[in-house]
Amino acid sequence: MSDPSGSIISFEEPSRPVADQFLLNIDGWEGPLDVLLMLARNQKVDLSAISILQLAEQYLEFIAAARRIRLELAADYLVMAAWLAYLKSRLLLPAEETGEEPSGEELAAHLAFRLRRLEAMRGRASVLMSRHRVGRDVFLRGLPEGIRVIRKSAYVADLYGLLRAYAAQKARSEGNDDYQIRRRPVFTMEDAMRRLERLVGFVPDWTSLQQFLPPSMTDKALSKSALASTFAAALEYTRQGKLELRQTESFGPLLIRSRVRAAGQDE
Amino acid sequence: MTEHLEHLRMVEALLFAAAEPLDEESIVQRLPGHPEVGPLLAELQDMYSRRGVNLVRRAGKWMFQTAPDLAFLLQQEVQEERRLSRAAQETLAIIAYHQPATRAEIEDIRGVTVSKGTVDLLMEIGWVRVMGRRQTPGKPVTYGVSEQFLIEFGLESVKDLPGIDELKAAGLLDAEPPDSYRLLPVDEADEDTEEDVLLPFDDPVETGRG
Amino acid sequence: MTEHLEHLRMVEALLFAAAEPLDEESIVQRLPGHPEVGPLLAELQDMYSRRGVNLVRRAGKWMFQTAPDLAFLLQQEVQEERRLSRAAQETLAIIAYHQPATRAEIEDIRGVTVSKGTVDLLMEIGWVRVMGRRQTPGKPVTYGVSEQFLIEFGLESVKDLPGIDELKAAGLLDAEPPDSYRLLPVDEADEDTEEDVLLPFDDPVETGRG
Repeated sequence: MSDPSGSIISFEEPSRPVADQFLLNIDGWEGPLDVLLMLARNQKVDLSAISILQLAEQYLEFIAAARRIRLELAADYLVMAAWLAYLKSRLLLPAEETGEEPSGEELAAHLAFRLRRLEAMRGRASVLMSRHRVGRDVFLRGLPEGIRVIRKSAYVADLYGLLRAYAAQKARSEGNDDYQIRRRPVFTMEDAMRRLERLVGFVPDWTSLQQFLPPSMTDKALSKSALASTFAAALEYTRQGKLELRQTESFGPLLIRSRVRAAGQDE
Repeated sequence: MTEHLEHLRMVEALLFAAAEPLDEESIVQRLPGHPEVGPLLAELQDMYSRRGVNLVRRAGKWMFQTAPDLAFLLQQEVQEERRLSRAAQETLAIIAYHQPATRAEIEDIRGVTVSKGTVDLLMEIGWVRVMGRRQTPGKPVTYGVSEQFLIEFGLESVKDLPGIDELKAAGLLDAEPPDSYRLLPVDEADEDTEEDVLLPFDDPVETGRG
Repeated sequence: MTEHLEHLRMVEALLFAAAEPLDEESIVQRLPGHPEVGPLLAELQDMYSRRGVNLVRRAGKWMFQTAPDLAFLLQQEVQEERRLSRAAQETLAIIAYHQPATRAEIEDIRGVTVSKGTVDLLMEIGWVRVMGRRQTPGKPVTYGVSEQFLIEFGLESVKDLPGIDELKAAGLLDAEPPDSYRLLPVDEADEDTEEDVLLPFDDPVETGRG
């Protein structure tokens, strides 16, 4: 036990030759499903008649053997081993009446499905690769003359389009004066800083930031602007250590209180 | 009759000259009078079927190519083809049979992470292309095979992939086992354990041992 | 006899796939048993002489070639209808309204540099012609519209072009801002961009019309 460095042969039991013969070539595996497929193939030619329980045992044995000879196994091989151990227990234990989790049979059926699907794809891959392939088995004309397309552009335009273009051009060059940039009512950051500054020292308890908005903001846009700038101002005072700011849940109210008061000390 | 022969000559000339497969519409457009080309193509295909050069339909388009049985004659010119890794071969097959397929779906089937390089390589060869995005969270890119793939692998369309109907019927192109999926065919299971038909350890597999 | 036909097929395939014309010796070398190819080539040449593709001998080498009388098929003229760019349309309109107009005058009206290509294109199409030279320093060329323009646009003369007032009456020149401004009325913008209220400088422009 202390020295497991013995050769692979040391754990090769005549009755279980399956796992070992693959171990020699662990680098050649394309993941745990690949190993399972090979084990299953060894079990039966017809994948629809394999024993998943037996397969699970063989795989666990395979992993155990690999660890015994200290082969580095990628994590997904170990994840599969853990899953198969779980599957094995589900298959051996009487089915529970939980109803929530899939039964052992369902898990086994799903694994069998995946194995068959992988095998099918693998089979198709080799069928595809053995097809007569252009450039390898069949050949296209070596000296195609090519078919030339000579493109000629015919421009289409009509009077309507022309007039529209002229009108659009006119509107652009002469109509500019008609447009003015509207000044939008804004409660500026400076306003908010000033307003909040007067109040920051007098907030002993958590109070909604909403309370500090300037009153009588009937204009929707202006009140949004005020909220934004007041929030920014609150962030600034928080940064300066004059305020504390918190929000207890996403989209919940923003709460502030005076830091000086809360700490009960002054500088 | 003469006109018919002339049309045959013209289709022949166009397909010989073209550097790539032509669809029927392009052929029609080029022929004077725009005759129906379906019968002309069928006739030519038959005429050339026993020649050293065959007329074939690939990806819905028509082209001439050398007869497959003469491969031995022509192969000496071809330089050693780059062999695809098994991973790349499988990925290609999965994309072809399951398209549009996301990387996650490919990985689910192979049971192993698909390295970015594998799909990239297939795209670089020109056999795989991005088809679109799956409308699921994360909007993953979906892959499919290209027209070039169909041409090079001698397929009229993905519907002609070898065995695709059988795979579909067996539910093996689905993401999940079909409802009717049974691990064991009923007749192979023990008859006295109706309840346990699904149980894999009822499998009389041991009897197969020598 | 069968062997003879096989040889014909092979020669056919070789010549079809070859990337360059082949001399008889290279064909012989490639055929199993190295038969005499002269008669084979002569037979093929005869077979193909009435086809859309001919077997021809050039500089002592053999190749397939599209029948010369069908060469016209291999060139196809495609007429593509293209719309004039907005710049070209405007330039054309300005020339029509203000002719004779120099490039500098067009630029002055458009408020943008007029690329030489735009005027050249209009002249190439045949809608714009050089009218003369302005007797000012530099003697710039003046442009006007052609007779072809008048015909194609259904005008007796440029005097028939509607005036500004008529354009307005026709609804073509109204106070609506041009699309390119992408203006939104302020109230609409507020509804669309609830989240953007924080950015006062993102303010849409108001239309100042009465």
